[in-house]
Amino acid sequence: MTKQRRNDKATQTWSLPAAERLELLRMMIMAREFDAAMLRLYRQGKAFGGVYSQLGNEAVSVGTAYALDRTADVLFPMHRNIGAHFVFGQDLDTLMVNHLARAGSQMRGTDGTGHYADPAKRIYGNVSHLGAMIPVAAGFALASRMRGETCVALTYIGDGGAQVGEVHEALNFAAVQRIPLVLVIENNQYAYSTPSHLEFACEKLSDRAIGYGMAGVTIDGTDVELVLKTTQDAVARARRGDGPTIIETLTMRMRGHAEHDDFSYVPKEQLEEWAKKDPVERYAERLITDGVTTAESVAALRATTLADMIAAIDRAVELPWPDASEGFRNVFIDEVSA
Amino acid sequence: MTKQRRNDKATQTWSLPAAERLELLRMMIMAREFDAAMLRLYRQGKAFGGVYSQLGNEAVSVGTAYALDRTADVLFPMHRNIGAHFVFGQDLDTLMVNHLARAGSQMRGTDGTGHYADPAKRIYGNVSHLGAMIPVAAGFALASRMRGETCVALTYIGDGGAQVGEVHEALNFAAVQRIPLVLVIENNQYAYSTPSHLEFACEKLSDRAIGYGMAGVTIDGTDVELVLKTTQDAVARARRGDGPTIIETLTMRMRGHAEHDDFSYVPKEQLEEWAKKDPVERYAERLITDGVTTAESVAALRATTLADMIAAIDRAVELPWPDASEGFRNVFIDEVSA
Amino acid sequence: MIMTYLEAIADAMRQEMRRDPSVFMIGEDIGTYGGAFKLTKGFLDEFGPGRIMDAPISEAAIIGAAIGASLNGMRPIAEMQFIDFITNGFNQLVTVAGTTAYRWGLPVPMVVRGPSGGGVGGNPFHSRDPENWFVHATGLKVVCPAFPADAKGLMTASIRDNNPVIFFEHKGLYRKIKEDVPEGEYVVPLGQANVVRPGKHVSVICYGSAVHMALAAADTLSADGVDVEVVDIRTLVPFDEETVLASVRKTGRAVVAHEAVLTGGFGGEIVARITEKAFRYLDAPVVRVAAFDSPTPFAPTLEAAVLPNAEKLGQAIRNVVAF
Amino acid sequence: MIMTYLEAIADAMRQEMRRDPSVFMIGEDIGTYGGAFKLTKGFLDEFGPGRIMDAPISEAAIIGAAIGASLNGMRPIAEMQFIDFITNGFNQLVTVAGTTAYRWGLPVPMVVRGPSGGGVGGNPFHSRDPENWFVHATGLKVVCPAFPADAKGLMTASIRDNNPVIFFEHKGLYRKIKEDVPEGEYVVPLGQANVVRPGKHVSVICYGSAVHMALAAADTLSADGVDVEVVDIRTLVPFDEETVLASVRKTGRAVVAHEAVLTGGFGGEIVARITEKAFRYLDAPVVRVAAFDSPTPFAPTLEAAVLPNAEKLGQAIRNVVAF
Ligand SMILES: Cc1ncc(C[n+]2csc(CCOP(=O)(O)OP(=O)(O)O)c2C)c(N)n1
Ligand SMILES: Cc1ncc(C[n+]2csc(CCOP(=O)(O)OP(=O)(O)O)c2C)c(N)n1
Ligand SMILES: [Mg+2]
Ligand SMILES: [Mg+2]
Repeated sequence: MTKQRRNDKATQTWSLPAAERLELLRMMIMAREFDAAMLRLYRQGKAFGGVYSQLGNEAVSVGTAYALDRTADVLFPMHRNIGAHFVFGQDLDTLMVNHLARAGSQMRGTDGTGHYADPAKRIYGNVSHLGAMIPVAAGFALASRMRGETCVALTYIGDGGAQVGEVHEALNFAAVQRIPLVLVIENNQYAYSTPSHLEFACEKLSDRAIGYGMAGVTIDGTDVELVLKTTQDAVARARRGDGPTIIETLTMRMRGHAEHDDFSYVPKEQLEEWAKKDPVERYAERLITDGVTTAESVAALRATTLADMIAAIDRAVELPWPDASEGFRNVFIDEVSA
Repeated sequence: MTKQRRNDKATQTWSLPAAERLELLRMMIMAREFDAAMLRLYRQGKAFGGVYSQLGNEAVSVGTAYALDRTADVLFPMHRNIGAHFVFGQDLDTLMVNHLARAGSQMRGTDGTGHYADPAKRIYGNVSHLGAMIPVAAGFALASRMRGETCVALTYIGDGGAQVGEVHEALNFAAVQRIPLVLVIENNQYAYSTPSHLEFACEKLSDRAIGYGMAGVTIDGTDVELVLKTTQDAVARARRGDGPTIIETLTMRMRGHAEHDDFSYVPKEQLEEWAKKDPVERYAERLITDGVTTAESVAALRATTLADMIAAIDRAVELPWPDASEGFRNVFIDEVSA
Repeated sequence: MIMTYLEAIADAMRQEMRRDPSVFMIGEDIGTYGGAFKLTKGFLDEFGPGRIMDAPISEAAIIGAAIGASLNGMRPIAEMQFIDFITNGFNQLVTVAGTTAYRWGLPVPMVVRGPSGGGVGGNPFHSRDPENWFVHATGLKVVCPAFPADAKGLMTASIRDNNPVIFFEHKGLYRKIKEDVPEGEYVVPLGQANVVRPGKHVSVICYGSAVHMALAAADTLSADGVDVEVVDIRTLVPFDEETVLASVRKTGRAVVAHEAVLTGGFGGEIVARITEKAFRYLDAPVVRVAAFDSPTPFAPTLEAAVLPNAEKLGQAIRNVVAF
Repeated sequence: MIMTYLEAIADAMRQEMRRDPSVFMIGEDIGTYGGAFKLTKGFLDEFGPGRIMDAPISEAAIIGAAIGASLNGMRPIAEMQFIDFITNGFNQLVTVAGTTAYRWGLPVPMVVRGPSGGGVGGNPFHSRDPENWFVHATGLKVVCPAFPADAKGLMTASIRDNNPVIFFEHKGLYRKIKEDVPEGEYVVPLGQANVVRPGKHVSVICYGSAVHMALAAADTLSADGVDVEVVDIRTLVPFDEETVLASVRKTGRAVVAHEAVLTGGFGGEIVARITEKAFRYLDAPVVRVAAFDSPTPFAPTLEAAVLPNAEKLGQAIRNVVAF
């Protein structure tokens, strides 16, 4: 059950410099090729832990993060937001080492995938428990405000995860305190195998905003410029002190929940329909049509990006696992600093 | 901050037999005089545990419960819903013994106040943790449906308790499964000392219904006939299989959170304003004006009701505490019955 | 019939669902998908969506709905996709389910079940062994089977029990071990420990994955002439103190083992009961083997280091025997 | 200065808030109302609503916001109106706060605090002593003061600690005991047990309200010539094993006492450590005194029956001494 609603007005009266448009494309291609490289690793039997594709979600993770100020705002990404890490300037090798939990990972092997935190890059990863980091993101932004700084916290949740009680508590709290929080609800039609109509019965997940007294909007999540513009509006609202926003992005999860899942429960036609709206292909075509780039440049960019990804993964995967002694460290931070 | 919205249309095109109107009044007077009797007990220093007044909420607890079928539906009351117990035919002595946790209480002294369950009366009391019984009420109604029966579950939450995560999970689940559930959000302006604007930032708490895809309405909670009519609509909707409803009732908590609380944080004018809308006084006047009863009858009813309450309380409070051995029983139900 | 632990659990649930129309299941992705571990594969086809309910990602609603249904004549089985997510439904289980019999005298026949445990690269959020939280909550029965046949028999007993039961399925055992499992109705009553290996010199009191560590350690030690008795307690609540004490009184030495982190775990409870009630029989201190007090880490090097295993347990047994 | 336990806690928080602008409070009804127990009376006036935040009834949001703020340079103190309601914020504390240092190597300096314990007619939902859940969660420090001065000193240390601390304030002690509390800055480091009454014949290892039961029992027993040593462990995590073991090695006998329900409680942990590490010194079994394994009932007859008290503890001490 695809609940499709478009709102392209925003993009029509708004224009973006060519360099920025190219950058958006580049980031989306990075996100896309990251998946391709991880899939290769999975097929080689070298991946350890879940491999969560963001195929179809590139415009959301890139467009939302791009609206932030990387030096002042803060990103709390979820499991299908690798594009956001790239936008926030995460170094490829650092990302891979963290992701694959090898020696040198910021998590020292205690965890892997996108769960790492890199305070210098203003990235705080998720935990597996869906929704658990939304109150944390709210508290982070609140702390900045207490010091008179402005920091917008941007985070994500799925169409399934949005049903977790903590999401409600966090949104309500953020609305009451007018915390500069932007929650992107990535409605990709499925939560693992569960279709949206078994997750919620409302028309739009952004309608939850009404019940919190915050702004809410549902948009096509395959249009990166629309995503960017919508998020910029939400970020501006947050910065003005007008409180949080829910942005529901409509996309399709184009692969299984993780690579072990053959997603045979998804009707083929649904995938075919959404394939026509591929966010990366479409944006590339648009930039070519607009004369911002050429088919050749795009192809070249893809090839080098994929090569970079594979090289970084191969470097990371060849690193040793962290030393066993790391398992016994840091249960507590020992220094008393206050 | 009083968020007052009236919708009196319903009552205008709807009329209730005199006998039923009198019964509503009688139930509200019972609820009112129960409070008076408990307050007396408290002042005598004989109350043990919190004494939670429902002064100002009588029309809600009576009007909502009155819309149910006592033989088929189920009531999950909260701490300010004594009126609903009366509507469900709870015997005065049983109620008092349970309430005061004396020997003979259905809870055997393990708990007190309105927390008891009386399956024969189809009443399942609350636990202290706010919101915790809403998923339980939903599951109860669901079980009936699984057997092909129709049972509407009616329960309550406050303007504060509505912020608990479990409320969100339960409402969403009930909406997805179209469970015959009616949730009455008793917005009495305060949650303990916390005014509504620190609990939520939305205009109406019933607007949360939009975000679940269920029906929602906000009404004057001091008009018992309006409450009844609105709940009847919700119950009918639930029975038709059209899913749950949120009914937000606007009232004022006319006393402290419990009797230990002097509620000095509530502006005097706010109390005075709401005193004019006293649900019991106004309904009595209306019935007198409509010729359904007389001032003398009402005064007599009040006096006998209060006397009954006091007598029942006095009987209960003179009973011994349950035997200590009860503390060691029933942690588990021992019989395996399946 | 030879079955895996996973198949045995599914078998018990399938049989109980066929036998008793009041039994139903609720959880995430248990229907069309057949569960994250494919444990309920085929259930939707057989029982239909009315009895195999795919729920939203709402552990509190899942457990709460199960409580409500159980108060209204049903016998729900609520699945946590991973038992770790019980932290999101903790209040329902502990505050509501675990206190209802005591307060209301009403049965709450329901099972909350799901995969627990580490050793499979699950990360800190898919590896917990939190059983002692529920032991210490009052009013909840706590079951931790180690073998396929027990898993079937205990699941059957759990579904038929009139109290809320939390049933821990060690995910590392799901497909690791097979054994002959009685066909048809098979009940292992809750509250009976099992001496899975009789021995003379020392008792290992354990449950879940630790039983397999104990059996492996016992095999190794037998080569050195150390005869280890392994007591699988199977259910933590109710706890079969008598079988444990009888074993310790016989051997005079005990090692307590579980995969859960050491501190504050159920191992302490077992040691305390042995110390209090078999003190005169003890020839050596009772020693515990358990996970290091940390979250369960992701990288295999770290995970192997912090979790207990047969070697660490074997060493502890040697020390106790040598005392 | 003579202070109640409640005043001492307030004093520590007030001083830390004056000293360090990164300390703030969040909770329900803590501002205008001054808290359900009036513990934060006057705080709103002194520190303003920016630092004394009245939150919606959302324990998960309260704890989660505290975690986020602590990751961003603040030192939040989150109040649970009653510690029982932690079950609603359990996931935040256990899954997020308790694992962050391990995963990210980042400090999470925050305190979750609130009234715990029974004996005051609180009912099953306002009386829990759930400290061992958090001991067994990893990554959380667990503090249970018994005296006003300790409450102040341990609260100061908790606020300054770089780890998440859960601070149990026994509500029965809030106004029951007064003592001289050091004025100004006063720190009792976490992880140091305290021998509150030296004695020769038997050690009572305890914390929180049980310390007062132990002292009363010791007074009674001293009339009979039994000289009881009382060790108040004060913090469960970190646990001062050395002081406990030294006491038991000296007396050769131990009774472990807490108000929390017996089974699965921290008492088992203490017994296990004593048994493992002071076995050769033990002249008698270590015995536990704790609440009966039930919810805490409401009626005074029942509550008094299920909770431990000085008499029950005294009898257990006599038994151990007579062994
Ligand atoms: C609280 C909680 N319950 C269950 C899970 C198991 N789980 C992990 S991902 C997932 C599906 C998530 O779906 P959605 O939120 O729509 O995000 P998507 O994967 O589609 O991006 C589930 C059920 C979890 N991680 N946390
Ligand atoms: C989960 C939870 N948190 C905190 C409390 C403490 N508490 C009891 S009643 C109350 C205020 C309730 O306000 P509201 O929901 O508006 O109901 P009202 O009393 O106004 O009818 C609070 C905070 C609780 N019982 N449960
Ligand atoms: Mg999804
Ligand atoms: Mg209220």
